[in-house]
Amino acid sequence: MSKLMTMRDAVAHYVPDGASIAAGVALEPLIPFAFGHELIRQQKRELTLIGPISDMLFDQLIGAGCVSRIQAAWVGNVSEGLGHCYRRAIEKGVPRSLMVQEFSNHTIGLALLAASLGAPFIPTRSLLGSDIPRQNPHFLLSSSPLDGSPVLLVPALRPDVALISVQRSDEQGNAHLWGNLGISQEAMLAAQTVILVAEEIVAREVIASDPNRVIGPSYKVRAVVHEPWGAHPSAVQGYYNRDHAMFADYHQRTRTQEGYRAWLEEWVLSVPDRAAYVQKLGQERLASLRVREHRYAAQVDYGY
Amino acid sequence: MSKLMTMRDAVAHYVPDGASIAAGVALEPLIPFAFGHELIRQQKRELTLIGPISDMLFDQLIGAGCVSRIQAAWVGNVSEGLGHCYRRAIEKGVPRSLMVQEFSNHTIGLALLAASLGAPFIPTRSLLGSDIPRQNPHFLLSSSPLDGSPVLLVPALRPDVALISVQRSDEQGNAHLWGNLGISQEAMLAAQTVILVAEEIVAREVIASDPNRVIGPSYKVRAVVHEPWGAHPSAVQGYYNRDHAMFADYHQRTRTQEGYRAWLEEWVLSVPDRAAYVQKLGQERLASLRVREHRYAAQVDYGY
Amino acid sequence: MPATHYSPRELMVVCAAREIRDGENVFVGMRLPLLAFALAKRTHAPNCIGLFEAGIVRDTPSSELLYTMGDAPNITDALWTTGTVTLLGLMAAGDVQLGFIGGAEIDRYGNLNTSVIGNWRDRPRVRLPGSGGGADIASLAQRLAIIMPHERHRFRERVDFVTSPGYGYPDEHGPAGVSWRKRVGLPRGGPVALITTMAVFIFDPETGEALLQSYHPGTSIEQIQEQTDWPLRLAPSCRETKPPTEEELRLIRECDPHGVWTA
Amino acid sequence: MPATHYSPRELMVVCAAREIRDGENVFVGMRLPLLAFALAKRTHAPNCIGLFEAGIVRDTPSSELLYTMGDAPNITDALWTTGTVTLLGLMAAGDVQLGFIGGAEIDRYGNLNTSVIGNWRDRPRVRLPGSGGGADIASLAQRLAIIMPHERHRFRERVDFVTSPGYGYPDEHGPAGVSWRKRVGLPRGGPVALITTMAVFIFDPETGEALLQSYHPGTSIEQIQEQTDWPLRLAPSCRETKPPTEEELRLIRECDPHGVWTA
Repeated sequence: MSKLMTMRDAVAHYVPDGASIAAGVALEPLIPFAFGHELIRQQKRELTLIGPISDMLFDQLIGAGCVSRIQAAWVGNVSEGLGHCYRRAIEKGVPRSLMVQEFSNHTIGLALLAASLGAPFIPTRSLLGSDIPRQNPHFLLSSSPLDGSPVLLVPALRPDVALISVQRSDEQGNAHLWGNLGISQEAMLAAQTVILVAEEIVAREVIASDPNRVIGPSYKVRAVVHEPWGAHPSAVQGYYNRDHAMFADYHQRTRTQEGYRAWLEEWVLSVPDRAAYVQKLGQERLASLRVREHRYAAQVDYGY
Repeated sequence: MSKLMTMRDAVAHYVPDGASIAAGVALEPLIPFAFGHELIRQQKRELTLIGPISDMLFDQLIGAGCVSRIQAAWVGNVSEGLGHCYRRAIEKGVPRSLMVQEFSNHTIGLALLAASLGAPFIPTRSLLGSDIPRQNPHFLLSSSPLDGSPVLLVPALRPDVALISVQRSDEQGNAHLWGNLGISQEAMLAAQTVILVAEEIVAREVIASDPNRVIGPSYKVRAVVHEPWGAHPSAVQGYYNRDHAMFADYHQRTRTQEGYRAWLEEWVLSVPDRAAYVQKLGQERLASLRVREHRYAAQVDYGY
Repeated sequence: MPATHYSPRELMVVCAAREIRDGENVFVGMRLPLLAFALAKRTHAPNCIGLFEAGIVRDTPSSELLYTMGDAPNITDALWTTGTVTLLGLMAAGDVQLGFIGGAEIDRYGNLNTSVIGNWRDRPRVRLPGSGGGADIASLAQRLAIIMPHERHRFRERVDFVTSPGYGYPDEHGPAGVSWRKRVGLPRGGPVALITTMAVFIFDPETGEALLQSYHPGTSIEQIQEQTDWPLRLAPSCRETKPPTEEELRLIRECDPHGVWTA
Repeated sequence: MPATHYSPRELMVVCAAREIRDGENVFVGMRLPLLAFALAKRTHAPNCIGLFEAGIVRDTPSSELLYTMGDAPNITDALWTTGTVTLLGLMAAGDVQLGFIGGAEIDRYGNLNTSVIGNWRDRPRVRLPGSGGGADIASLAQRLAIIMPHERHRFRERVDFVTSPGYGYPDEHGPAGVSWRKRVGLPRGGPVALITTMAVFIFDPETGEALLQSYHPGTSIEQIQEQTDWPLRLAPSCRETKPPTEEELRLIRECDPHGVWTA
């Protein structure tokens, strides 16, 4: 029973307005820009975005007015700095105001981990003394029943949807992820619904040949989207490198709301899907980003 | 700086009497029998053994009088049933009495996970209504500060030593483990000291070619022991199969304390080290256990 | 066509397989449940998924008979091989519809003992291996099926030690049953079937009591009562257990041709 | 031999490298600390280990300049690539001796703000990106080194929002400093160095206050005071910052030949 579908269909079927979505969970690589751009084209509204460091994707979705709430550790542009759309939303309510619940990378991961373990919360000593727990009502300052010492309780966070980007998947959603993992597994296991985006679709036997490399159980996956270059301009280990220039260009052009609208028109609204986006990038740019040197993992024998 | 040493030296240097030791943490495969037998030969005493299902190894150590406390989910012989030495120790105090703190597979894993996260405890709904939390003072029945519902708090457990068995390691303790993982990673990350036992020693480049397959940080490893067949009669995926007959034979012969002593003399005390043990097994037996069909994992490219 | 020659354990495998519904995530134990999973998969539940506490998820039965769940053939063709905590965590989160366990002792409320017989505070009469993952499965699976040999010393009015909670006991706060599980904080679950060498029981969720649902061909309610240390209550529909079909037996024997688990 | 021509950022890299001791596990951030790690590794601390919150452990610097810690070259030759929670968990457990972070604002007690300037409850003046892993590193590393451009609007008497806790503030229960960290429940740590474009500060663990330890060649205590919104306190040994050696500069420029981070 194949779960393959287009990004358009996956977003239309599995991302309702108002959904909470974990995305960009591998940190800087494997950011699902193709997914984000489709959310914008379908004018999804009132979304909650959940993530660790969120490099540029969250800023784009905020600028497009899709988002009402952020539960994340960082919103900006990792190699460039501030996120201008994020700033405009918070400082000026443009294009709309935003509720921010600030986390750190560890605590957003713990919140998803707790959900993945069916644990109501996980206690940590991180962020004690920080203002973050005062700002974010998701947290509860408490004391350990073991010795009375202060602890921060991080309640479980269960996203409606997790968008998991991988290198390769079979049609059922059994998938291999390698390189940076970030909080991909925690997000997948915590979510109600999983949408997988893969650079390559492969036979089930390829995945089953190395079950330790599988990122999570395919029974959670509702849609498998085959989307080559789906993470551009972020990197996919073994497939393509980060397009630093695109991050710099976005940063420059989106200093004003008008600049952002023009950028959006050029790279999202006037582009029907990722195939068209890839064509727009052009062969030369794609070639400059492709893997220059292959580095294969040492052989592993599962025989018996 | 190589950390290679013999099992004899690793046990002598890093396992003092009274130590708490996590072992057999991959569940049924990769059980460190070579390590256990060396503990017996060096007459280690007052050990605490920590583990999930512990297939036969814990029973052997208990029979030899090395153990004063068990913190585990299961002590016996997985394919055969009860552990006779365990029974004699608990029921008759032979060769000595034993304190048992009973866990389940999930809660022993959570206790190690909590330690690996620096969390004082992790709450769970498992074992509520079971007598295990009444028997084991490690647990604390409490209520969730979020909603007042009952929770079982599983405090962090930090073993003095974790014995981690792997297929291959470099001399610094960077190691690949595949197949069953069990709670190997949690144990390694939770422990103060890690002793690695590897079927093969390989170049650092082999390990670094696939960093996602590494089981944990080598900075925690104090000793790397190269011990081919070190997990026999348990299995090592890709190297050899489980020697079911040895488990059956042990079960039969150890029904009496005298039978156990004879078994111990034959397979442990009269055998100076694992190399001699392997020789004693004989070529025919070894051949019958070796991998018959290789099954290699699909290629993975870390290139860029 | 119902078969006429089969072992009690083969019938138990068939009864266990009947508890599996198509598309379910099933926490598979070793031995009989493993065969039940293989049987269900090839008959009425082709889309069920098997989970093993060693950290394994499979959608096909292993191609070879297993002695332990960690045997190498159980990794081959697995969909996912992860850590034990991760896998049991998914069960804690509610992802497992059905779990199988066994036990050394059971009582009328489906509470299981695999820890100690006799006084657990002092020197007990028999030290059993302990919970393993059993107590977790009994706590966390949406439904629990129990498989046991039916002998009077195992079927007790009250077990000496509750390793794996069933429906608890009546106490000053209320009855046993689903309400007891709620009281102690268990998130869901409870036994739905007790499959023995003689019979199949279901459970009354209100009182938590085991109800005799069917007696295996060749046994009688009287014989079952003799081997049960509590006064039997019968389910309204109590009748003889439906025997295996020839096809079911054929499939079981394909999986266990030498009768290692089913002889 | 001390060098004479170097950029302020090159000096900062050298100062940062001096905080790293041999054999330590260092939580490396991006940009300058990354260069400091590479420099320390090749000089006085050949056995230090670098950890990255993306989930990476390395014992060699990346062979190429990184724009983000998740860039592919940072995975190549890594000793371990795991999940973020696992890696930060090890820091929570105490495994990280030294962490580096930056910030938009800092105050005299080493508290850092990377979240909001202005009123965080209502519409703030500037929304900054947030903590990332910064607050975790500040909370959990054994020692913290902070790297910042030295500008008066960033060096404030009190930050608007404490993203990453330093030594807190004096309150009715006691002073700032190590005792404040104990009071709020932080397990260890606190800033030991603040490296700026103009100076290096250390911290008084008793009061939590930044003490001017050294001023960079070409600056003066007066100029530093001008760019600092609290009255400077000097460390007893306050003196000019030791400049980089030619060898140190050579190594830095090998790592960043085009001055991407150090120009």
